[in-house]
Amino acid sequence: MTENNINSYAIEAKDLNLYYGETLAVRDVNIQIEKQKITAMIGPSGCGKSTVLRAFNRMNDLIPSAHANGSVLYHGKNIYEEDVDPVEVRRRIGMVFQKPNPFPKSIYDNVAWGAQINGYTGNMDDLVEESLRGAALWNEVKDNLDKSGLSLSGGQQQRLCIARTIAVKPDIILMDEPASALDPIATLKIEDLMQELAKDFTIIVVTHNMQQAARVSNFTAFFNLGEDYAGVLEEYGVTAEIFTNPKKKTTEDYITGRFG
Amino acid sequence: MTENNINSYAIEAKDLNLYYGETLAVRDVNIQIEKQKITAMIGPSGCGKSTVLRAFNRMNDLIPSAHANGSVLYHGKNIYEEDVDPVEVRRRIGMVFQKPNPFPKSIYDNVAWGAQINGYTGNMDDLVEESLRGAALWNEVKDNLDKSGLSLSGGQQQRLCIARTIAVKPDIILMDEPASALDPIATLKIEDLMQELAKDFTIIVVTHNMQQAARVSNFTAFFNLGEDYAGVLEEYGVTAEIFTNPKKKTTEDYITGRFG
Amino acid sequence: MSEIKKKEGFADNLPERHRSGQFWSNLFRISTGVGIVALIALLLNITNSAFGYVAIENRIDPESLAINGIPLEQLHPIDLTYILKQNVSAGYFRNLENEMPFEQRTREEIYDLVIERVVEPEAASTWSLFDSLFHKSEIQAEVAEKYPNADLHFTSWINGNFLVSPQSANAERAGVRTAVLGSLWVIFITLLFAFPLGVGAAIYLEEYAGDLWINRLIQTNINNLAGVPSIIYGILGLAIFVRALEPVTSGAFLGTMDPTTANGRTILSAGLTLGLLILPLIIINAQEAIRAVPSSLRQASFGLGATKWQTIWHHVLPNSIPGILTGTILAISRALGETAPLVVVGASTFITFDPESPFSKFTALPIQIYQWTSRPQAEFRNIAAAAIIVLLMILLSLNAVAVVLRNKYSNKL
Amino acid sequence: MQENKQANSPRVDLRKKRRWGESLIQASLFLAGAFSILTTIGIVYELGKEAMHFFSQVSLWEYFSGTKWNPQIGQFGIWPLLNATLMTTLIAMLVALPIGLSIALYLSEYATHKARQTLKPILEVLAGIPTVVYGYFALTFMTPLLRSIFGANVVDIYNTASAGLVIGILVIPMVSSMSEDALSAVPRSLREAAYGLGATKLETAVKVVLPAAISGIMAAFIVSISRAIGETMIVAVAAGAGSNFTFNPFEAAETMTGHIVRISGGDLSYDSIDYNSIFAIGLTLFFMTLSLNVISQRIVRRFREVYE
Amino acid sequence: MRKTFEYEIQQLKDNILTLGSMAEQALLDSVDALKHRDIPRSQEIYDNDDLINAKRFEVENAVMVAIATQQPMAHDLRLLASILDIAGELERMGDYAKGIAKINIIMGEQKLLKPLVDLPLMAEKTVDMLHRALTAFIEEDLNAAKSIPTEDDVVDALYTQIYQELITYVIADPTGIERSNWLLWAAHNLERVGDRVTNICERTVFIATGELDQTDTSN
Amino acid sequence: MRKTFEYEIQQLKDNILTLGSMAEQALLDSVDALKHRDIPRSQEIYDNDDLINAKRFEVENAVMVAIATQQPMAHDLRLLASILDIAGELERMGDYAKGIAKINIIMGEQKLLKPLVDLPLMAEKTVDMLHRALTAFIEEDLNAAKSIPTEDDVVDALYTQIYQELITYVIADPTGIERSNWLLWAAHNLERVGDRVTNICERTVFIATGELDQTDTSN
Ligand SMILES: Nc1ncnc2c1ncn2[C@@H]1O[C@H](COP(=O)(O)OP(=O)(O)OP(=O)(O)O)[C@@H](O)[C@H]1O
Ligand SMILES: Nc1ncnc2c1ncn2[C@@H]1O[C@H](COP(=O)(O)OP(=O)(O)OP(=O)(O)O)[C@@H](O)[C@H]1O
Ligand SMILES: [Mg+2]
Ligand SMILES: [Mg+2]
Ligand SMILES: O=P([O-])([O-])[O-]
Repeated sequence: MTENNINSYAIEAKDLNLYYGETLAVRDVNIQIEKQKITAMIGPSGCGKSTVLRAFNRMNDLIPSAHANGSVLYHGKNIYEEDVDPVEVRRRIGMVFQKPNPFPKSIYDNVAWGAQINGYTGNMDDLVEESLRGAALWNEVKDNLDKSGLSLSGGQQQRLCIARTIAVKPDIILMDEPASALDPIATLKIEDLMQELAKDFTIIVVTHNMQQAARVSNFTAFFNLGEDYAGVLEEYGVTAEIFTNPKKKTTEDYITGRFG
Repeated sequence: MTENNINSYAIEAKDLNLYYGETLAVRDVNIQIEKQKITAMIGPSGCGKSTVLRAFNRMNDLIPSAHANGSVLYHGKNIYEEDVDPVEVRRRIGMVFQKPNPFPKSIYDNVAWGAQINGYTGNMDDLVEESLRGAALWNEVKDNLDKSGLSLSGGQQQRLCIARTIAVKPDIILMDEPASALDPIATLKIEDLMQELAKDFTIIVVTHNMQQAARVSNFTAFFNLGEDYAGVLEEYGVTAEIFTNPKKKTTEDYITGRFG
Repeated sequence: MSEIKKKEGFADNLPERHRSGQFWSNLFRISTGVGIVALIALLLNITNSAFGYVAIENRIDPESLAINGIPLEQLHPIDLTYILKQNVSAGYFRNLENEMPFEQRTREEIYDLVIERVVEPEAASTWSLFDSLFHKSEIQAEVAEKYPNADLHFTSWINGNFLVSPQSANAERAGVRTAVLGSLWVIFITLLFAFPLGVGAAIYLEEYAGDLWINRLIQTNINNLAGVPSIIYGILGLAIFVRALEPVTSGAFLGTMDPTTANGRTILSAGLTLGLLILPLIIINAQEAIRAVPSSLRQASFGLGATKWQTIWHHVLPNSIPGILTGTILAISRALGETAPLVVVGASTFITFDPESPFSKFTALPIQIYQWTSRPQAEFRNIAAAAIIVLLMILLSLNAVAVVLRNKYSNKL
Repeated sequence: MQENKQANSPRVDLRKKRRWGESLIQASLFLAGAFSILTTIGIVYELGKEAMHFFSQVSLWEYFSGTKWNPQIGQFGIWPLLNATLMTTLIAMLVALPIGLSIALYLSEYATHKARQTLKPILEVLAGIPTVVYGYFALTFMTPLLRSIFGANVVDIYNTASAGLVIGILVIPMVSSMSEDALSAVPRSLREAAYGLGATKLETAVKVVLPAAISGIMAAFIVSISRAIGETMIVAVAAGAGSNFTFNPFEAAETMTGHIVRISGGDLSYDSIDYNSIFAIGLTLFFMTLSLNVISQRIVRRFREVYE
Repeated sequence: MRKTFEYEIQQLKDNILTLGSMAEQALLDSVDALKHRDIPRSQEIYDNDDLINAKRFEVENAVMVAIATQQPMAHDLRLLASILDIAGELERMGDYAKGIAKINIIMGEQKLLKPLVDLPLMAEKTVDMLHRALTAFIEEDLNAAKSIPTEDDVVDALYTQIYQELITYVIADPTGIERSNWLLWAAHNLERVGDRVTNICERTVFIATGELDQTDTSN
Repeated sequence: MRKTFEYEIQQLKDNILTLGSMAEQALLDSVDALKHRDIPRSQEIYDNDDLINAKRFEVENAVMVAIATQQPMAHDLRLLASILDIAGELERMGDYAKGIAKINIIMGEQKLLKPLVDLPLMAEKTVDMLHRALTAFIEEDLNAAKSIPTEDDVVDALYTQIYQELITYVIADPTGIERSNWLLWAAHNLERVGDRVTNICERTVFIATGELDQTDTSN
């Protein structure tokens, strides 16, 4: 019973407050992310979307001044508890970044590296192929696996980064504006890929592009700047609902571009 | 008669071929830009939009390998003729760039500088105020004219750059993805501003964002990569027409995101 | 995370990975410590030699020179002159008289002459700062035993006298005055030569040079010059400025040849040599500063109809000048510390008079240090250390200026 | 926009204006740039010319194969000098490369912002200290230290070990700061990528950041070697005078640079073979360092291409 | 913010009002022309329906352009979709007016079965409802939009009354069947206008609330 | 490329087909029930119209979501706008079927004025046209879409025939007027189905070409 309860969401934030030094960057986030769905986080610049996203796999730990208050439940465990190893968290909650950032290694090594350090015991060639297929890149690179990852185009690089992430078999993939550095065509490819991935992974994606959130996501979380300049989760719900009939005036104003 | 003919378009490219070194970047562009309208140039990455735009005020001269073939008629004169002074051309055909690039000077000096070096003889204070008003920035900065231009927000900086451009009173303003570095709200402000500006200036804007082209422009030029990887002007026409009922299949495929 | 099932297909290797991470991070820390320790050792080593006990033995006890019970320090100049006349050779006294009549000399001057020529104090032995601090009693015992006539003083080798005295064959009286002045003269020439040329070249390379073979050649050439050992510049300076251009560098072409020099081994030669040496540094630093000015700024300027020079003058230079100055200062501090090229160009090691023009013979601080270091007598090590402190102080203040500039710079763009 | 309407008038004058000032400025700037070529020509010409004199008296074969350098008796084999140079360089590199790289890794990957802010300037101070000071340090600290460790009868007062060690200390900041630059130039995003895959700090630093910066680091190494080879004052002060073909680091031996300084420091007469010999050595030195620098620049350029 | 879009929406609303008043005019005129058996006027109304069609097409096109170029969402999108719908309804009302005009033309020399009393009343009532419905739409007046459809009962009652009356006439004189049918037809058209006004009101509610709850308008 | 969107469009087309077959079934059934005076069946049809309405609403909603989330342009947009329109037309056809069902219910115990022959024929014809029109729409078959409307003449002819016949009946027996009107009404509803099929075909042409040239469908 409890088991079931614990596992009903992919990840869940409870009264999460995020700080940079003394400043409260995001206030009181409560959100439950559905499994194997795409959840988009939208909102004006600086409202803390990235901050919240990075709180989900303790990526904020890398910023010395950042700290969190409240809890982020993953498999029923608060990942901010003392005894949690952030390295362990990150191998289960992967991340894809705004700018494609392949390692300056071969395509093969890009994919294999993460699995390797994590002690992957299976057949590496198979894993690499499987991951590249999963990222819809296999056909384009299968004859050039030893070419540098940097020699690919932007869109291909981003898919390589996705392949690398799924190679360590995470539960959840966090994406921070994964297509904002790409042209429209490559963007659409990534969007299609995200939908494919959602069959196996839970995806949380931050995007500046409302239309993109509308296009790809199942759920949308709208963040906004509160009065005290701390970000707040303004509205959260099914994407179709949010974009055709949002509950809050601010959400409506934001998505129809009548803000500020 | 001829007189009239000469002035019927703001600028006009005839059989314009643009090269970088030996490579043909853009092939055979023929386009006539309407006066005091907004013309958008869209197309996939690398199809030569920026190259064409910069050919309109000989900004490409600054790239050593770049050269042009064919003609760009401005007031009936081919600006690529030997005896034409590119500095002179750029005074009349201003430019706004992708990343806001105010000078690290005061707001006032940012606006005044261009007029100054161009030998403006009128009242500088008036010009600065007029230009800032024209760029919808006056109210936000009028009490801080001696603050650095860099202290402004991204959107304000871009409007400052526009103010600086209109202060030298060009005929035409070229804009290369003027809002791509800005958040959605600032973007909408710039778009509104462009529409205001179109009352006085001819505006040519390159944008990656189809929706933006759709929103703001009166005319749309769709560029595409030809078979030989040189850009070509695929379709040019009234924006509403292009986006609801384009003539060419490629245009349709591009704007509906079915490319590649 | 016991609640979460182990990842399928992945070994549980985390604890081991964390362990090796810890090991290596400790190693990196220790290495950093070693670097710091080396610096501290170096500074302590110098301080150690710059202060400490000195056992001074006088040839003549100053007390024996007292006249009518008035101690030497309080004697009238006339008495002092008398003592001097009594104790030095007549020829030497005449020489002094010729240089400047004694009536015109100040009391201090004559007193110094007496101490130097008559009392002739000499360091019988010196001790380092550490010995002086921690083995005081042993030192005292040693002095009492070995140098019964000596006075034991705790001396700071770096002191007012040291700063204003010229070079001397006697370590206790030697100072860095001529060396400091020499260094300043040389640096002045260096700067005069290298700064405009360097900044000009940097502007040319960054703003004007197209992709032509000549410009590529210039650039590669400058990069290579920056890596040429300084001693090669010394050889070049020797061949060009000292020998080939001797008529110019010696000042002969102006007819104002310094009587003390008869060849091209002058401040001018040294300055120009160091100028050549730091020219590539200045160029490269200035290039970097100019390159740091975003090209968007240039585009903005051109887009408003500015000409090239207007763009450079109004935007590129104002925004890069702090960077250029920072780079120049760093280059200057490099030049200030350079020794080898000056040795090769022919710095004089023993100059007691102030340099007066670019055509004077010269010495410089690092030369002085080198020279004192290679003396066998222990007390020269002490004044070498003192000179090093002077040199480091100058460099440190230059660097401080550079840091201030750099901070201002990084705040701006 | 009254004026604007005017500008729209057909009488638009786009004709060129001659700007003499601009051309003049450009010409003088070009000359400033071209000046450095003169320097190189000067170096090659002067060194070459005098070296020619030298090689007209000493055969190239003798110069490059001889193991004795005794100008007084006409022995001009470069090996004793070259060997001493290589020995000091090797010792220096044994010290500087591991320590320098470790420092670089520590600073760029481990140190807190504050620690980096304090440590970097300290290391820069180390780099800014004139080499003659290091010479002093070698002579008055390192040598006594070595002697107290290995015994005064084993270690000469002047020896290559001491000079080499101190050269090592001298180039530590050079290695660490260039390497750190290379490491810091590795985009933050690459580190985040590694962490995002569940890498530990060490794995990120050594398996991702370091390989990504490897060419920059190689360049740093090579430049440091070149620097160590050309280093003069430390060896002049601490390594000893007089050529000595030995592989014992505790013995005195004169390096190429040390020899040049010693010879030219005296009052040498301009047409002696001694005088010419320093040009021959200089030329050798010049080409050695030049080739190292060229290699390192190649590497750096490739490195830049990846990240800029 | 989004000035162009706001402007475009304003334009569209204006066009809907224009289209609405064209339809209103056509309806009133067509009944009036029938009442006075003014065939040329009916012919004119008949011909002018093309203008209404054209206007509807224009509005539809503008909506398409607005959707294509402005990426509307939420309220804006509901508004545009509703405009599309309402323009269709108004055009259809124009058709009804055209139908009434056609009846008058077909009747030719034949007399009216009976003098028209209730039919003009019905026309006035429906046009009044239409007018208020459009105002409610423009102003997004939720209360009005909810209350107007209840008035449809009045229209329905009038229709039933006319129907019963005409049947009595035909039973009395079966040869009047054709002429009875014509009037019945006209009444029926007006009754349908009432239904469509209800549709417009539903759309208005939809725009404001996002809920489309359809009343039954079939017959 | 744009897999979701393609999928959504496919879904919408499927839904239109479903909606279409619901309407087709309702029309055929309603006439058949009338023919056989099967009142319970008519009641069922009458009640089931709600399902058609709901389906139409569902389609409309899905189109709105697609517009809001997929920013359609050009062909896609025309398709979506047309789906909006066609769904409306189909729902309206459902209303016609409901109307016919209602006639049967209202008739109650009364006999048919005459045995139904042409009316079922008419129903079959219109439903056949509708079916082909929807296929043409799904397949964007321009030729079919252009030719189907010409067949409306057949429907119109059938209608005229029924009309004339009924008038003869009424003149012969004026008390049959009410029963005549009912059948007339049913026929009229079917005739309107024909008109609406024409609309669907016009939309298909519009989707393919971007040109909406409206044939006159008023009556
Ligand atoms: N490293 C940091 N140190 C201090 N403050 C930070 C840091 N990163 C972000 N912030 C602040 O936290 C707030 C939220 O930033 P965050 O990057 O999460 O916003 P965002 O919604 O992702 O914005 P964007 O859309 O621009 O990416 C902002 O006010 C920002 O200035
Ligand atoms: N400075 C340059 N040197 C050489 N080739 C260039 C240069 N700038 C652009 N190109 C090439 O010319 C072509 C057109 O480039 P351009 O920047 O005009 O494209 P674009 O349509 O503006 O693309 P984007 O949307 O990415 O800005 C591309 O193939 C590009 O690689
Ligand atoms: Mg962000
Ligand atoms: Mg571009
Ligand atoms: O136009 P209608 O057939 O629904 O009245």
